[in-house]
Amino acid sequence: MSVGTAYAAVTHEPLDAARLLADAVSPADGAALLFWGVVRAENDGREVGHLEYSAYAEMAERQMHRIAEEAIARFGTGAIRVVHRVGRLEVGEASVAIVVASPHRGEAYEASRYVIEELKKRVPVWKREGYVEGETEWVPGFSPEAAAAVEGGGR
Amino acid sequence: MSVGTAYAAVTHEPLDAARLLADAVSPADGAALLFWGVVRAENDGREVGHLEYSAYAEMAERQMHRIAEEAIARFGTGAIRVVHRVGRLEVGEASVAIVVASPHRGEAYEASRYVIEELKKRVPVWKREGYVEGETEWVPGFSPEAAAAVEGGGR
Amino acid sequence: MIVRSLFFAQYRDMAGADELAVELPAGARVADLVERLRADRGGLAALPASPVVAVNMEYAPLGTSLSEGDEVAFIPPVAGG
Amino acid sequence: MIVRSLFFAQYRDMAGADELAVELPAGARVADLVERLRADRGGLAALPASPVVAVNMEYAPLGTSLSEGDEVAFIPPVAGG
Repeated sequence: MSVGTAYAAVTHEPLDAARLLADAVSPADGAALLFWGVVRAENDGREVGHLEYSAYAEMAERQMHRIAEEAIARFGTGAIRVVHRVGRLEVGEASVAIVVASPHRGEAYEASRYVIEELKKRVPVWKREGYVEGETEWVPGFSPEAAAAVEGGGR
Repeated sequence: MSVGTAYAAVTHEPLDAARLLADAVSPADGAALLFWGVVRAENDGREVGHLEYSAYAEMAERQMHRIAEEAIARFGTGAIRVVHRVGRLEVGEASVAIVVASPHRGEAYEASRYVIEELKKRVPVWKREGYVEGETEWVPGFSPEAAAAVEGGGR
Repeated sequence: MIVRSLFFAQYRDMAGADELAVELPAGARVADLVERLRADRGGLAALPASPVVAVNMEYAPLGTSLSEGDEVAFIPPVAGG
Repeated sequence: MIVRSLFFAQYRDMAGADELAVELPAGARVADLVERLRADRGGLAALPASPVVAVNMEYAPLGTSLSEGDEVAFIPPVAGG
């Protein structure tokens, strides 16, 4: 079993896929999997022009780091890097990037999926949709379960 | 269900993750998943210095294109791009990149996994390992099943 | 004692501020802070009776005891990714 | 008729060439080409009796009939990715 390191950040800068891959992959790895979340032009039937992401940045970094560590321990992958962007994003821009490097690919798929699902449940990030017709609206999200999150964090 | 397009290529050039993502993602997509296969420093206990990839390039492109089309039809994803590099690759360099763009992430994970597993079974690419101690050796692979491949191609 | 209350997204819109310093009696719990905010402030009357909170950046139940200088964040449903 | 035989990886090492043009009687099948190669050539004697082949870039069974100008590729176990 490999022992990768976890890295997490919240940033205003555009995400750099090549850089994230280069920083994650070590000589022991045979594969890396990059999850690249992007802003869609449509949500629930409404035409989206842009999204405004905001975060409780310090807590979000701490939560993402913990989720990455959980995934490394659980699936035995190499390094995992999670970066969430905040601020105004246009359609097609990346909001989140998750790189999982791994000696073997099966573990990379499982770990990647784990990180994005947990991120969506537990990480304090919010988004407001700006519709093409002019309004904005907070996007409904997941309500983190205090007890479950504390338990998950203790694993 | 989305109708993405398939693209496949064999190239001598280094793979460009950012370019592949940009070319795959359309405004309908909410996520893209990039599988990034890299040369490991070790295989079956021997220390690897580099790999030499070769391909039956025209047939490999045709097979990869077909696998991408199968995945789009089967999982309803957006565009899928598959690029395999050939020639001499050093440890840490990427040999294969698979980008699956998709309105929803679940389908992207399934399609990505399908493409890499089928690629390893059916696409005429070979690699010779160059060991640090100096020898080279063909890496044992999968024997494509003529009947199964023909059936798969007809889907 | 004084605790810092942080508000995000919809809750920030309700509070009309990112942050409020709230004075509470010693031994107060998160639930007491919630009650105070819902009673005191016009906008925060709309805060749920049992909101999700984080104390010092960890999710915490409403029964959690607070200490001087604690940072209590009110976390509306999250929508990252 | 003449068919083109292509060799890759280990099979290329055996053949000592990327490609050989082989003359076969009309109506010959892939199996006939395999038999001919295994009999004719020093290195290709080591070719498996039932190798995986592609005819005109599609995997094809050994019973496949060949035509003038067909491209028959001998495909050792593949190791892409």
